[in-house]
Amino acid sequence: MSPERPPVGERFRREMSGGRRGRGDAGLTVPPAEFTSYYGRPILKPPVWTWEIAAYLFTGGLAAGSSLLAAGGQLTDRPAVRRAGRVAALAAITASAGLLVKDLGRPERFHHMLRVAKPTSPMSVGSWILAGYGSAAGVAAIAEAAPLLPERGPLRLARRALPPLGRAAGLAAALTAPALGTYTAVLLADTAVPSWHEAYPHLPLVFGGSALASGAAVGLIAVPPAQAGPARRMAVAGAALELYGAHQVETRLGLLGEPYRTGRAGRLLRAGRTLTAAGVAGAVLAGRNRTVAALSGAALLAASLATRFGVFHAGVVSARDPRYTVLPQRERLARRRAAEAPDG
Amino acid sequence: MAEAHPVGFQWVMEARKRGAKVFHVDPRFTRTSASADVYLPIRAGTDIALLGGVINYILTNELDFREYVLAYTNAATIVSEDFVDAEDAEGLFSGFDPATGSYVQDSWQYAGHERDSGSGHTATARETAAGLRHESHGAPIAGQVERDETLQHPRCVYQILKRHFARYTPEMVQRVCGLPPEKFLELARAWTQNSGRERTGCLIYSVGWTQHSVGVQYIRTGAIIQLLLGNVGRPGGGVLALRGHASIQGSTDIPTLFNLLPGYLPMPHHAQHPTFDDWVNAIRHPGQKGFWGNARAYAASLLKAYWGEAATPDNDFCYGYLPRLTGDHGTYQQVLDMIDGKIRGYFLLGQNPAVGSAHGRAQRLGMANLEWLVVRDLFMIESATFWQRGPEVATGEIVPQECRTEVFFLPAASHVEKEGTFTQTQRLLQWREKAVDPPGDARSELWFFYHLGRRLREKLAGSPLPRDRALLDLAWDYPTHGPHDEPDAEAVLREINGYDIATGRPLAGFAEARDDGTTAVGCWIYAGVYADGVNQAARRRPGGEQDWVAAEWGWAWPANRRMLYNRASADPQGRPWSDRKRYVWWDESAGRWTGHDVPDFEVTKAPSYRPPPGASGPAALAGDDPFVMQADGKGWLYAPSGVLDGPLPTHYEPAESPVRNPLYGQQGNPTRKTYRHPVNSVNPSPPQEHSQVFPYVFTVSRLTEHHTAGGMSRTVAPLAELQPEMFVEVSPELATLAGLNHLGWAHLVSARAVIEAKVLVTDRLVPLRVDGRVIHQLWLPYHFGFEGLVTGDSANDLFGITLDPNVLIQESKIGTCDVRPGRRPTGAALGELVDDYRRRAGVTPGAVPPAVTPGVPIGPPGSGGDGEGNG
Amino acid sequence: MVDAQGRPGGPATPAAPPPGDPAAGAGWVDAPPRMGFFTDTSVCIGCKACEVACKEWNGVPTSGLDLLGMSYDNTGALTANSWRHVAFVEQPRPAGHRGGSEPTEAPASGATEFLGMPAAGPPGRTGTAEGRSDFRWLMMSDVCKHCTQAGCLDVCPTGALFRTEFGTVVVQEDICNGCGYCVSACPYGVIDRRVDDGRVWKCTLCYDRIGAGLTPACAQACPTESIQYGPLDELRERAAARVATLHERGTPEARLYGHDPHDGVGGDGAFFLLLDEPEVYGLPPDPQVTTRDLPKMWQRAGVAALAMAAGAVVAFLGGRR
Amino acid sequence: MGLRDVLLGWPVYRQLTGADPLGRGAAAQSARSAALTPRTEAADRVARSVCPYCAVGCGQRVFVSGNQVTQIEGDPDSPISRGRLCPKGSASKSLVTSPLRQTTVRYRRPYGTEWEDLDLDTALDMIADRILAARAETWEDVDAEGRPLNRTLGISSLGGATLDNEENYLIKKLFTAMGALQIENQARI
Repeated sequence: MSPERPPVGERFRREMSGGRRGRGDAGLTVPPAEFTSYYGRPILKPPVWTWEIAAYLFTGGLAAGSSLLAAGGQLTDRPAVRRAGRVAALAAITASAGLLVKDLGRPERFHHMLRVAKPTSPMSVGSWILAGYGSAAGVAAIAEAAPLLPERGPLRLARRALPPLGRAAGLAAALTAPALGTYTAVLLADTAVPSWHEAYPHLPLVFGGSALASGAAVGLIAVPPAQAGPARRMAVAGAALELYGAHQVETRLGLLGEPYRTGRAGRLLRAGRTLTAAGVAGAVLAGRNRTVAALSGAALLAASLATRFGVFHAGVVSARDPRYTVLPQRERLARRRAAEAPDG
Repeated sequence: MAEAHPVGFQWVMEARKRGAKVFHVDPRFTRTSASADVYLPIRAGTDIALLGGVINYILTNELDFREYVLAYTNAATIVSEDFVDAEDAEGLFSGFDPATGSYVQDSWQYAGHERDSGSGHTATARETAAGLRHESHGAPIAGQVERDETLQHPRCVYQILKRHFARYTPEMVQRVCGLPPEKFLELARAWTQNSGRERTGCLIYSVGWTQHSVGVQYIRTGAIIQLLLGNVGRPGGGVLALRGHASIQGSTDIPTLFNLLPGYLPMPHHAQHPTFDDWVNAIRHPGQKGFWGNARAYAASLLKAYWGEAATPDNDFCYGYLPRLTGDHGTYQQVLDMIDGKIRGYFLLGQNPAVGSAHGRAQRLGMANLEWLVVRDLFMIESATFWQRGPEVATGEIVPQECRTEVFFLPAASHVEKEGTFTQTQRLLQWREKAVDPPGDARSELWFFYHLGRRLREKLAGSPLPRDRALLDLAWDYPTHGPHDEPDAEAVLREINGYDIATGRPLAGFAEARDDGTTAVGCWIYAGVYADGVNQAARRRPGGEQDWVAAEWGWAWPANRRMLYNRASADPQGRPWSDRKRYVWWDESAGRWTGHDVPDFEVTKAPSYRPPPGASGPAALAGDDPFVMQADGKGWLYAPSGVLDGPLPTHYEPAESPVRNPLYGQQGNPTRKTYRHPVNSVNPSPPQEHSQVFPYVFTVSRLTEHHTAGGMSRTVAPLAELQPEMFVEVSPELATLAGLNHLGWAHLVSARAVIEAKVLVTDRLVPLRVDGRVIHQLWLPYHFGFEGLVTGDSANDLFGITLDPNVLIQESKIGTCDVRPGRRPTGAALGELVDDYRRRAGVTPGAVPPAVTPGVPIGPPGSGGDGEGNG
Repeated sequence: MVDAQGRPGGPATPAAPPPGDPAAGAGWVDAPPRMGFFTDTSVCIGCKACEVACKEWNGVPTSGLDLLGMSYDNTGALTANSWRHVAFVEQPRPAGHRGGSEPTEAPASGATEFLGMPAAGPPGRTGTAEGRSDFRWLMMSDVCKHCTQAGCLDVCPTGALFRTEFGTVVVQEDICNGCGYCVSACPYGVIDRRVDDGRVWKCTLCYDRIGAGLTPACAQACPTESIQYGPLDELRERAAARVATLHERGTPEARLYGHDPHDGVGGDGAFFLLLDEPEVYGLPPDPQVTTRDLPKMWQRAGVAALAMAAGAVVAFLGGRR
Repeated sequence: MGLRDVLLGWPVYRQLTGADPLGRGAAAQSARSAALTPRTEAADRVARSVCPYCAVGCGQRVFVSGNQVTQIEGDPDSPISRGRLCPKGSASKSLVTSPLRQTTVRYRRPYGTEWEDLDLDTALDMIADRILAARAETWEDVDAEGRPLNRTLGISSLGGATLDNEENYLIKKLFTAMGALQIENQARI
């Protein structure tokens, strides 16, 4: 017996508070069939992931966006942009690693992630991406420290070798960044969580856009407005992708879009949208003002954070209420049976 | 059965797979109901009305298995013309003695045997729970009787039976039990259609039948049906008792019971059995048929096993050493005596009366008023900690600093830490091997009692007192082994089996027991378990390597016979009734009985054998008398003797019932055993006033997940979590009526106690419409107490003490109560609540409702009897 | 609509191992026959011997002491601490699911019905013994399904979850690092993380026992053979025969669940005979392994990644300096 | 363990070189999993026993390592139970190995408020003394009419239905010899 463990019923009652005697979604084209659940209990296990994973969705995206920003700066010779991007990327990816390890049930076994390489597991793929990207982003960021190294002595060589290494690493990071920024959408979608899984065509856009926007935000905040033109444009592009994707998620999933529109997830996603709009507007209209630019950047970061948490919570809600499991599956069954019927 | 004996239930499921139809009768829909074909919700305490309805259905439609009934039962026997049936006297049979509340049975006898029956007045029989003796054999009566083979004689058993149950119609069953007639008829039809030459049906019961003030008669009613349908002594038939403890059968065979000695020999009574001869002659009826006729050999051999060399024919085998009964010394009498300060010391051996016995408060108050208490158990049970943590400590009725009881808790060895035999529910003895040593101070009972006896004898050595002779002369030298000097269980089993004293050869069977002091037999019905010096109970030939009777797995008493009275599986001529129901039959060419089982018959006695005039004992059994332990060789539809509350079962309402008996003026069993003691109150029942103060019926039983008083399940984590809290099941209608909420609290009140429980509202309980009224029934598990991993109030606290007259088993399957939402009061307020209910119900503590319902005429008790109860 | 890419369940995607022989698809050469459970709920008596026998053998800790009020179910669900779970469903009516065409006394709303739960009122509906004569008490011992296409196994990043030579799906307690991915990937809600341990746990089909030719603890204990263990092919035949028998004997509602190799998970290694719709027992009506859509997910992610890269390129090249 | 062994033991290497390229089966199996055997196979001995709960009498096999019960399960040979057990029978190992079991003598003196420890031998001796005292104080030789009684009503006992026949036999024999007849068990209840 372990007294510190909450009694089993506590757990269920908590989970059941998500479920309720609700009506079916009015937006459904077919009236929902009545069904009997098992005491309103969830059929699925709600994700055991906690806030760390939602936060990682943000930091991973931030890292990816930042690396793209840095590479752009590197290639278009905007050192401030490059520097900000590289540093932000390293910070974000370090935070990501910390969050991921912290969320493990057995953190000391984090290295088991590289025990196998499984294409069927987005988390395995992600781990290898993370390993590759992380090394590159790390080297790129460290290269920014080259000017600080002494011009004489044993570190002299490093001072000289780092910038080209950093350039290569920066490009490598940028090449893997889009994968890092979007694989997390697959990570969520490749589950039995109804609202995540059904959103798989759209979630990558949301996450990619959000990553881009948060990278742009780094530029808005850390780069003098004179060099921040690309960041502003990146913000627009990211926001567009994100808002389009989110719109699809909320409107194309039928009943399973409901968790994205209601409750905490709905509030977070609405807040994300508002902040995105505000951030983009600020950046585009008054981005040459350093303060406004920084505020816009902050808004975009907050928007990305809110969006990630919103998506995360929507999935949890959909897993907790048996309606979201049963009704779409019943409809799928009905369609299949209709298709199999002799008269077609 | 699925609920309390799941592994046994596999055989019911097996039968269902082969097309058997299963009916389940229970006040509440259980796991058994869920697996049955038909479920019949019944008002608790009305089974005799239901079964009586089936008897009426059989007799009215002449659906009995006539050939079987005529040959093997006493249907044709003529009963005394003095007999007056309960049907003709408002529910009382002839011979009722209001002074003792018991019957004089002379008028119940077979015609011509009214005076020599030897049964007579039953007041003493009731006090000594004499009915228990008949577990192995019938009551003593004369063997030769008058018969009418046409069954037309108005006083033949068949006609009496028919008249007795004539009013138990489907409509009456509905009025009494609350069962719709079509459901009843479905049962009656299926039962009768599934019986006869080609088919058999079986009847299974458990303490849902025994724990009633009319419990023995429930089983009698079932037995009458099975005899009428030819379902006794045949494969797939029978009246099967599911017992609830690993060796509860064994503890009756080798009794730790006040009124019995091993093998169902009665404990002697001071007035009835002053001498050895008186005792033996009272056990068997002179001139009776059957094997019980050899009782003298069993008795003498037991005393030889007890007192060894000191027991000689000259001193009546130390018969004088046996303590004598003077009346009721049963467990409930003991508890009341404890409260009254009459008992000094109490041993509890793997039993937890503070939770498991009726009227828990009385149990705990009794234990708090001892000088010393020895508790031997695996766990710290409620009966060991009542002085510290019991509910009476909370109410201030027991104050630890003022409670004088000295308590010894001695840890016991578990079933894997000792070797020995259990006797399971079908009389099968199975030997257990020891797996490990018991931990710490834990010891077996064998160790404890052997060494306690050794020490007592050491302390008394040289004592000149006559009272100490029985201890000092006791044969008490068992070999021991191991570091703790554990007695050798196999040596004890050998003594139980019995042996020839001169040679030490273990007896092969009870037929070898002698009454001349040359054999010692610890329990005659177990003779043969150590035949050939081999522990037959340890046999474990795999079931898959044997036929379906599996005679080489363990050992069943008597004589390794797996089915009793199996001579009845063949027709009077010894041929199987049908090919698909063949079991034991007469092999003409070999001149012996043969079959799948050990024949329950003298193996070379031909079906055509007829006893010479004047024969007695086994020799008096004819070749077609299959009931070899019955005094007339017949199955008893009508019991002229041996059952104290009537020769035929009769529906009486439980001691506490919200319903007036629809069948008779007599409300309850007139012979039920009651106790006038201030601690014991009985809720009023109609026609008494104020019965509506306790408007609901409650019943208790087991859950699959727990065991009895919880000592072996509430202490075990993987079981405790499966049913983690005390609860009460109520129907949605009652929940609405009483304002109860699902998973909310409720408390239940009787004239004895108030307990609380969580509410489970469930459709598995239904209100029943009975005689124009709606009766609500509640159900509670009785497993909970205040110790262990999971705790709760004890359901048995609600019950009072009223007993069945035959075996002194308490009525703890039904009582009346009130139920209220919310938790019960605590402290002094708790007692006040119960007091208030008693006041409103007009209950005076210690007062007992009249045995005979006012207005019911009482005929003359008749003559005879032992007279003792008349004083 | 709900499933924009909705398609009738067809054969497994080519990338998946051949149905029915998952062990061979997982690198086992000369694997023994695939072993599984057939749980026949029509003979389940709800005794919970399976729950206890499993715990005793596998050393599974208790789930906690809490009266749930879900009939006699006080463990609630399959969890890390209950690898067998007996569901109890008290039904005052014969069937749980009603199509729109059937006449029904119940309101036709999309309501989640709380059996026996403290909801708007007590669950009684009819009020008399007669009205409840069609009462049923369903019991069902649930367990990990050991899917042919197991989502948990597919997504496990450490290889802690693996396919054994018997075709079963087992968590290796020495490998699992508690990432929790499998928990969300299971379409049945089976696998679960143990709170004070951090790793995930579920039925192993007694991998240690069956390796030695023994029967899994739950099946060995089951008093009524509700839980049957054996080669999956044999079990499927037995189950089909049992359904036919039940249909003959007037139980038309008997149906198999998880037996079909062409269902969304390629068939279950542990399948069931049910007497009502799956969701009544807390089972999903049409589970699909999530990785079935994985190729399309990567495709969409690729598109998004390209869009992302393009966005960045445009941002830097598309504007004035 | 050399680098070579580490590499060979690395599932990714096995994925690349073996029949399980996706790392879902053979390649992912750990050394521990590969070496698993049921603990019953390692038992020193197996005692054939009978379930201690109800009276169906199901066969049990008790597996022992050292002096420790490691598993109790149904005995497939039993024609009664065919290897099956109910939840209670299945919990037998937890019953006999329960940490809640009392394994030492506990003593509560008259008017005491707490349990105390007591030596088993002393306890046995004290109980014997109390029996003799109770017997002496409550002994009845004869009834009012001089007929023998030979008994004490000062001592009671309850229990036996969970005990062995051999134990019940000794209990009844000893109590009867000491003149104590108020002996009862669950069969009365």
